[in-house]
Amino acid sequence: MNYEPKIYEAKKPGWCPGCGDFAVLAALKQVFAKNKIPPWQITIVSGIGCSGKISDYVATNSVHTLHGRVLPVATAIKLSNPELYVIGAGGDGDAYAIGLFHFIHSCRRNPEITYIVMNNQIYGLTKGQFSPTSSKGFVTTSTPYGVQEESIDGVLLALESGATFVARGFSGDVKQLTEIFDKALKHKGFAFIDVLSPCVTFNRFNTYDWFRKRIVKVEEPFGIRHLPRAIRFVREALEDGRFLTGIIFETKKSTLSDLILKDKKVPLVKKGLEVKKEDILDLFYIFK
Amino acid sequence: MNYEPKIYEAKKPGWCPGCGDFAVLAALKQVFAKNKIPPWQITIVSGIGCSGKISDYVATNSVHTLHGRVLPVATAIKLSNPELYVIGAGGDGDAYAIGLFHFIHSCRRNPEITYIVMNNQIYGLTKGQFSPTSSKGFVTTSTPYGVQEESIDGVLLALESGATFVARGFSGDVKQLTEIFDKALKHKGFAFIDVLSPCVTFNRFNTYDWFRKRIVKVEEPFGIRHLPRAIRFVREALEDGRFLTGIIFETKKSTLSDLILKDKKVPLVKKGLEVKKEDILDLFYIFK
Amino acid sequence: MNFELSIRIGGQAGDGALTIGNIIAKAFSRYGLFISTYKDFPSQIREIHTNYTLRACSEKKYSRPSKLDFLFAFDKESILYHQHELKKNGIIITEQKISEVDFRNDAKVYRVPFFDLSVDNFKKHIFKNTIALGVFSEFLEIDEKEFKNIFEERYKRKGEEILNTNIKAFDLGKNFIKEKFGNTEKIKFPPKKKNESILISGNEICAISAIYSGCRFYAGYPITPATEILEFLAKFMPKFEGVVIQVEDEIAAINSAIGAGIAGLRAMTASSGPGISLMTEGLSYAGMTETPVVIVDSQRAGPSTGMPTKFEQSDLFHAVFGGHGDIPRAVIAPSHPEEIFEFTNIAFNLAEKYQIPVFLLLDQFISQNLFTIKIPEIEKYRVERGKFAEETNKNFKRFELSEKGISNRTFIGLPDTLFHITGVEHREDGSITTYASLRKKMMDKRLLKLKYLKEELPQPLVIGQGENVIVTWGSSRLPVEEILPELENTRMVVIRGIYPFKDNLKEILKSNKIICVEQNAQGQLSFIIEKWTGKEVIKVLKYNGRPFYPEEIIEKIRKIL
Amino acid sequence: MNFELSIRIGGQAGDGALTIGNIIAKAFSRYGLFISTYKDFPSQIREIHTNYTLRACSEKKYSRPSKLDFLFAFDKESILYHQHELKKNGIIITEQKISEVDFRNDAKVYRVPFFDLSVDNFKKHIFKNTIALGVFSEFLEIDEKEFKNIFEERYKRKGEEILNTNIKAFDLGKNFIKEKFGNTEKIKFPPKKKNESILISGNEICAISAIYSGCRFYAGYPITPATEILEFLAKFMPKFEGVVIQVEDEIAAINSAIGAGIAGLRAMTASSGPGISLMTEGLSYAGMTETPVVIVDSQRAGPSTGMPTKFEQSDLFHAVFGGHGDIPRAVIAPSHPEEIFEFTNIAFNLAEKYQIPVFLLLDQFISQNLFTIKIPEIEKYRVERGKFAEETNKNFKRFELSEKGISNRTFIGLPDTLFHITGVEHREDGSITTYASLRKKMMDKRLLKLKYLKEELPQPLVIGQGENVIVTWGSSRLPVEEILPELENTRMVVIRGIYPFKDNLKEILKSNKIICVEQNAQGQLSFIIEKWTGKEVIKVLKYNGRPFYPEEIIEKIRKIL
Ligand SMILES: Cc1ncc(C[n+]2csc(CCOP(=O)(O)OP(=O)(O)O)c2C)c(N)n1
Ligand SMILES: Cc1ncc(C[n+]2csc(CCOP(=O)(O)OP(=O)(O)O)c2C)c(N)n1
Ligand code: SF4
Ligand code: SF4
Ligand SMILES: [Mg+2]
Ligand SMILES: [Mg+2]
Repeated sequence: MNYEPKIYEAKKPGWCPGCGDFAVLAALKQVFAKNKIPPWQITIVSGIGCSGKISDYVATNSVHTLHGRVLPVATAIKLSNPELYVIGAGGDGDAYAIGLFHFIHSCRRNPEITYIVMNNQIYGLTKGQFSPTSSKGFVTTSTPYGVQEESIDGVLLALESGATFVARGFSGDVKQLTEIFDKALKHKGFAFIDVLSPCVTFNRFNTYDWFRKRIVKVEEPFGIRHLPRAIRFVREALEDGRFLTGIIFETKKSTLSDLILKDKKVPLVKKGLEVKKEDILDLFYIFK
Repeated sequence: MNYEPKIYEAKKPGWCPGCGDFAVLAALKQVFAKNKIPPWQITIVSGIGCSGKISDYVATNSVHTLHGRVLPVATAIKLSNPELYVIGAGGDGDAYAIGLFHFIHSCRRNPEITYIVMNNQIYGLTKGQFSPTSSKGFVTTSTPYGVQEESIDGVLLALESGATFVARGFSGDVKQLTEIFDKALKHKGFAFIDVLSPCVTFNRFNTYDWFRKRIVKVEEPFGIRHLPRAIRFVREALEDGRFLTGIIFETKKSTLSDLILKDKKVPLVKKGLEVKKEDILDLFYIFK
Repeated sequence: MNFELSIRIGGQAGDGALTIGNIIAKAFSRYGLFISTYKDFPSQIREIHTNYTLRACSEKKYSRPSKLDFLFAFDKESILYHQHELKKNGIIITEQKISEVDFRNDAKVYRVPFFDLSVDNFKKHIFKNTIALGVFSEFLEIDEKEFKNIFEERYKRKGEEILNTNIKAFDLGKNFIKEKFGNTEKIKFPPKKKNESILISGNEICAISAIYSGCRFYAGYPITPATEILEFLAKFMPKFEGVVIQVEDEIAAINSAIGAGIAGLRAMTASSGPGISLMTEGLSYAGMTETPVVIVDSQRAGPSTGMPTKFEQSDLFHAVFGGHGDIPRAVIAPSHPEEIFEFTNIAFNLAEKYQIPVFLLLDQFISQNLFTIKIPEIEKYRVERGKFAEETNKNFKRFELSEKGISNRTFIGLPDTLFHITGVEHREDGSITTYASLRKKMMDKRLLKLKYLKEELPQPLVIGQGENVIVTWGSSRLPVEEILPELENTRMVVIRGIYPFKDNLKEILKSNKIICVEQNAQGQLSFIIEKWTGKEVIKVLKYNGRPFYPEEIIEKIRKIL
Repeated sequence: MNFELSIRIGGQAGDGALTIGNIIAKAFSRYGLFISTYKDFPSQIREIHTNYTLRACSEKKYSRPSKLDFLFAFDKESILYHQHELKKNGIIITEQKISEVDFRNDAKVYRVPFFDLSVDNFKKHIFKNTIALGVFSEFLEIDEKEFKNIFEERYKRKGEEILNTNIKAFDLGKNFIKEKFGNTEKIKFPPKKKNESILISGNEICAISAIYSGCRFYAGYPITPATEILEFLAKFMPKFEGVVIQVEDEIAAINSAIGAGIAGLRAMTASSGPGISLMTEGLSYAGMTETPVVIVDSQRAGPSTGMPTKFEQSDLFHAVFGGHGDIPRAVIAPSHPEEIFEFTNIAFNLAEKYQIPVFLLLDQFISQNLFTIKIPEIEKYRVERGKFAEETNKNFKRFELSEKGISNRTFIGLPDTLFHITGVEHREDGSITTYASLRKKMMDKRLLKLKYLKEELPQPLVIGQGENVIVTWGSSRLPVEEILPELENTRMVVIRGIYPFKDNLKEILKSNKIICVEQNAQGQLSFIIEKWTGKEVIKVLKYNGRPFYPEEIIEKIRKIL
C-alpha cells in the first residue's frame, strides 16, 4: 500500500474556503501517512458542528456522534478494540459547553485516545453564537450586546484535571500541527490538543492575523517535568493575551486500558462470546 | 422575630448519626440567625443524594432539584429574584460527576449564589459507589477491585475556572464552617465551598480522624491577591496528602446579575407582565 | 383575477440565493401579495447546492409550490435538479458559464454572464445576485422602485457606496437583458394594494408573542431550526427587562427555565429534536413539581441528528408520551403562521393556569420560512395566570389539594410564605413523603388537572363539509387546505390541541373514511386517531425532509376516495 | 398440603430487618420452599421505619402477601402500621421497650427485651436481630441447624468470634422464649425437599444472563433500583474479560454502550426513570445508527425523582414512544423472575439481529426482591448475532439496503473494511446525505426491520380459559396469576413483547370484557390495548408505590365481572 495523505480523504470537505479545520484534516492525513497507518486501523470519532463534519471527509473508519458525546463513544471504541488508533475530534461548543464534563472526566481516566478540539471560539454550524471560549464582550448572534461571561481555556482545564498530554496548535501552522499530532498519536494515554482553528465566516474577530500576533511557540514540552510550571506559564500567557502553542505538558500514567483490560493482547471484539457453562453455574451457585 | 438557629429547621434530619452533613446544616442555621435573615428570604436549592435531602430539613424556601442540576436552577432563581439569598447544596457526585459542567460554567458566569458541596468521596444515597473525589484504589460497591481513575478536586477546578470565592470546610469544624458560610453569603458573586463531610456509613476510609490528621487551616484568604499562588498551594498540599481548609481565594468581578439585569432595584418576579402595545407593534414593524 | 407566481433561486451556498430571495419576497409582500418562502438549505456552511423558493399569490396560499414560473440558476445543479419543476414554457435565468447541460426544450432560457459582469464592473463576483435581480425585474410589470426602495433601506446603513453599487448592478442586469434579448414579455401584476402586512418567520412570531405574553426568562442553546427564537429574544428581550441566557446545553436550558418558573416568572425554552430529547428528565420534573414552563419544539427531520435543516413532524409521540412516569403536560400545535402568535400566548396561559409544562410544536417549515401575515390583533390576547397571586400566607401549601387539582402559586420571596419544591413525591406543603395514600392523592391531583385543561385546549379546526375526513396537524394543514376545494364531500379537521386528548375527537372525526395527512414515517397522529376513533386510518405520509406539495396530496387522496 | 407462611420484619433503618429477613429467606428456600421477599425501604439511609416481608410457600407464589402469620416489631411503627395485616391470632414478636401502643386483641404477643439482651450480653445492640431469629426459630418445627448453617457461611470469613457471638445470640433468644413463655405452639413444616433452587433477585439474574448472553461491555451510573446490576457486573465481569465502567452520568453510560455496540461488542446499560429519561437522545442515535444496545429499565415510582425505592410500571409510554423522530426499537418485559434470564438473552439477540436499541423493562419489585427459582437451563439459550460476521470487505456498506432492512455488520478494525457511522441521515456507505429519495429509503429500511422483528418478539402468555380477559404485563402478572383460579370464565393474557405491537393482539384479546391490570396512573398498557382492540378497556390500576396484593385485585375484579 502506498501511504500518501490522499488515501485518507473521502470527499472534498464542505467547509468554507479558509476554514481552520482544513489544516487539522491536512495534518491528520500527513501523520497517518508518515506513520503508515492503514485506514481501517484508524477511527475518527467526531462531534456535531462544522468541525464534527471531519468524520464525513475521511476514508478511515468514522463515527459521527451526538453533540458533545465524542469522548464516551471514543473511549468505549478504544476499550473494545485497542488495536485501533482512536481520534476524537470536535468543536469548542462540543468540547467545552455541552461536553465539558466528559472532557474533564476523560482527562482523569486517561483513555488511550487522541482528542482534538477545533477551537474557533464560536458556534460555526449554527451560524455564529458565542461559545465558552469566546472572549468577553464579543458580539455574536446570541449576544448582540456582547458576551457576558469569562471565557474558559481547555488547555488549563486539561492540565488541572490530570491530562497526560496537553498541547495547543494553530491552523495557521500545519507543520507544527503535524508534529503535535504525530506525538499525540504515539502517546500512551489521553492526548489532548486544542487547535486554534479560525472560523472565517462567523468569527471575524479571532482571525488568522489576530492569532499570528499573539502566538508564542513552545519548542520543548517545557512543563514535562513540572505541571505547576506548565499551568503557570499557560495562565500568564493567557492573561497577557498570548497563546502558547506546541506540546505544553506530557507525562506517563497508567491508562484506562491498562487498568480495565485484563488481556491486552487480543482485543475484546475479536474474542468469542462463548462462556463455559460451569462459569455461569458458579455465578448462580453464589445464591444457593 | 427571634432569629435563632432552630427557626430554620423543619424536621429532624434523616441522616445517619455522625453524618458530616449535620455540620453543614448546623453552620448554615447559625449563619442565617447571626445575620438575621428571615426564612422566606432564603432559598436552598439542593441536588439528589443524602446531601440533597438538606432542603427537606430546612424551614426556609427550598427547591430539591434533579441529580446534578442545582446550579442552573439556583442561578435562574437568583436572577428572577435577586432579593433572595440563594444557596445551592449537593453532593460530590451531584457536583463533580453528572453536574460538573454546570459547576465550571457557573464559576465563569459568577452568579450571586453560594454553592456548598458536601464532599464525602462516595455516593451515599445509592449506598456506596465511588465518586469523582474517591481516592484511587478505594474499594467501593461498584469498584470491588479498587477505583481506577485519578480523583479530581473541586477547589482546584473552581480556581482554574474563574470562581470568585473558593473555600474548603470540614464537617469536623463547625466553627470554621460557620465563618466560611458567613463570608460566602456576603460575597458578591459565586461563592463555592467544598466541605469535607464524612459519610460514616459507606466511606470507612475517609473518616473524621483521617481528615483531622490531614487538614491544614488557612487563616487568611492568602490567595486573595494572587490566584496562581492559591492554585499552587492547594495543589502542593493535595500532592502531599493534605487538605487546606478556610477561604482559599476571593476576588471581585462583575456578577451575572450585574451583567444581565437591567434594573437591579425591583426583582423581576415583582414586576408586572404588561407591555405597551406600541412596543410590541414596534417589534412587528421590523418586518414590514 | 387570481394571481400566482412561483420562483426558485438555486446556487451554491454563498451565492446569495437567500439575499435576493428575501428582497423579492419583501418587495412582493409590500406590493400586497401573500408570500410564502421555502429554504432548502444544507446543514453545512458552504459549497453545496441550496435553493430558495418563493411563492407570491393574491390569496393566502402558504404551501410549497410544485410548479415554478421562474428559475434562477447560479449553478448547474439548479438546472439539473429543478428545471423539471418549471411550468410549461417557464423561464430560466442562468449563469452563462454553466455548460454541458441540457435545458428543457420548452423553457425560455436567458443565459447571462452574471459572474463576469460583476467582476468586470465591480471587481468582485458578489454582485451577481443583484444583477440577477435587475434581470428579473425586466420580466415584471411592476415598477423597479419596488426593489430599489428595499436596497435603500438595506444598504443605507452600510454606506452610500454599497447602495450605489447595488443600484448600478441592478441597472446593469436590467439593461443587459434589454440589449441582448430586446423587450421581454412582461408578467402582469394585480394592482398594488396598500396593506399593513409583515413578512415574518414563525420563530419570530413566536418570540414576539412570548414577550407579549409575559415571558421574562428565556434560557436556550442554539439548534437549527429553533435558533432564531434565542437570537431574537437575546436582542429584544432586554428592552422588556427580561433575562435571556445561552447556557451550556439543553439540560441547563430547561432546568434554568424551570428554576425561573418556580421562582414565579413566565419562562420558556426552545429547541429541536436532539435538544428536546435531552430535556426529557426536566420535563418529568416540571410535571412533578407542577412548574409552568413552555417548551417550543421546532421540529426537524429525525431521528437523532437526522437532517438538521429539513422539515418533519415526528416529535409528536415524544411530546405526548416521552419521559418516565405519569407526567401531566399539554401539547399544542399551531397549524398556520397566523396561529403562532395566539398559540404561543395560549401555551403560556395554560402553563400557568394548570401549572404544567406545555409543548408548543412548530416545525422547520413554519419556523424558518417567511410568510406574509397581518399583524396580529394583540389586544385579543391576554396574560392569564390562573391561581397566581401576591398573597402572603404563613401556612402556604404549594401543593394544597383542591377541587380541580390546582393549588395556589406565588413568587418565591414573599414575606413569611415558604416554598418547598421537590421532584420526590411530597405532601401538600412540599415535604417529602412515601405514604401510600398521600402518594395516590397527589398523583390524582396532578392528573386531574388534565381533565379541566382538556376543555380549554384549542379546539380542532373544521373546514369544509362532507362525509370524508382529512385529519391533519401542524403545517401539514397548509397544503391540505389548499386542495380541499378540489375534493368532493370532504372536510378537513386540524388537530391543534393535541394533548390531553379531547373527548370530542370521535364525534368530530365521524366518517366512513378517515384520511390522516402528516409528515413523519410512523403516522404518529394517525396512531392516536385510531385509538380514539377505533377506526383504521388511511395514512398519507411523507418523510423525505420536504413538505408536501398540494398536488402530491391530491394525487394520493384521489386514489383513496 | 399447601404450606404458606408470611412474615414481616419492621424496624428503623439500621435495625437489621434486612439481614434477618435474608437469613430466614435463605433457610426456607434451602428447605425447599418457594420464597418471595418484599423490601419496603425508604430512600434515606437511616432513622425511618422500614420493613421486609417474606413469603414462603410450598408452591410457586411470588406476589406480595396481604395477610401475615408473623410480625417482628423492632419499633413502634411496626405495630402501628402493620399489625392490621396479621391473620387472626397471628404472632407478634416485639421489642419489650416499645410502650404506649395497643396490640390487636387477637394477636399473640411476645415481648422480648432484644435491645437489653444484646447490650447486656455483648455490649452492643446490633445482635438484637440475631436474638430475634433465635426467638423465631422456637415457633417453627424445623431444625435450628437450618439457620445456624447459614451463620457459618456468612460469618466464617469475618472470623470465629463473630460467628460464635451470633450463635450465642441465637441461642439466647431461643432460650429466653422457652424460659419466659414455656413451650410455644410450633408451626408444622412440609418435609424438607432436596432442591437445586437459588434465592436471587431479578437484577442479579439479569446480570448473569447478560454475561451468558455475551455482553462484554457495561457502562452505568448508580441508581435505585438498578444499581445491583452495575455492582454485580463490576464484580464478576472481569472474570469474563468484559469491561464494566461507572461513568459520569447516564448520558455517558448510553453513549459508551453505543460506542461499544458500534465497535462490535454486545453492550448494555441499566438505569431507572431519571436516568432512562437522560438516555433519550442516545436512544434516538442508536435507532438511527442501527446500533445494538440493551437498555435495562428497572422501573420505579415516578415521575421525576418520584419515590426512588418504590415500585411502579410507568415507563412503558416512554420506552415505546419516547425520543424525537421515528425510532426503530424493541420493548420487552419479563413478567416473572423465571423469565428474566430468558428475556435478557432475547434482548441481546434482538438487539444484534435487528441492530436496534432494546428496552428490557424490569421493575423495583422484580429487580430488587429475592425469589426462589430453579437455576435456568442455560443451554436452551444461545447467542444469535444475526448478520454479524468477520468478513473483510473492501466495499463494506454498513447500511446496505436489503430485503428485510438488515445490513451486514462486523467489528471495527477488520482489515480494509471501513465503517462510517453517523446520526445524520446517510447513504448505504454511511456518508451524509439529504437526498430526498434516499432519505425515504433509509427510513423505510430502518422501520421495515420492525415488521420482521415483530414475529420474533416474545408471544403473549395466555393462561387459563374463558370469555373474559385480564391483560397485564411485567410483575403485575404475579398477583393476577395467583387469583386467576378463583375467577370463572376468565383467562389471563400477559403482554411480554410489547413493541413493536404484535398483529395478533386483537385476536388474542378477543372478549366482551377486557380488564387491564397494571400499576401506573394513566393506564399505559391499557391505552395501547384500546388502540389495538378498538375496545374500551376496564382499567385496574394501582400507583401508590406498593405492588398489588392478590386480594385487592380480586375485589376490584369481582365488582367488574
Ligand atoms: C443536543 C444538541 N444541541 C444543539 C445542537 C445544534 N448544534 C449543532 S452544531 C452546534 C455547535 C457548534 O459549535 P462547535 O461545537 O464549536 O462546532 P463548530 O461548528 O464551531 O465547529 C450546535 C449547538 C445539536 N446538534 N445537538
Ligand atoms: C439522573 C439520576 N441518576 C442517578 C440517580 C441516583 N442517585 C441518587 S443520589 C446519587 C448520588 C449520590 O451521591 P452524591 O451526589 O455524592 O450525594 P451523597 O448521597 O453522597 O450526599 C445518585 C447517583 C438519580 N437520582 N438521578
Ligand atoms: S462556518 Fe466557520 S467553522 Fe464552519 S466551515 Fe465555515 S469557516 Fe469553518
Ligand atoms: S449514608 Fe453517609 S452520607 Fe448518607 S446520611 Fe448516612 S452517613 Fe450521611
Ligand atoms: Mg466552534
Ligand atoms: Mg457523596
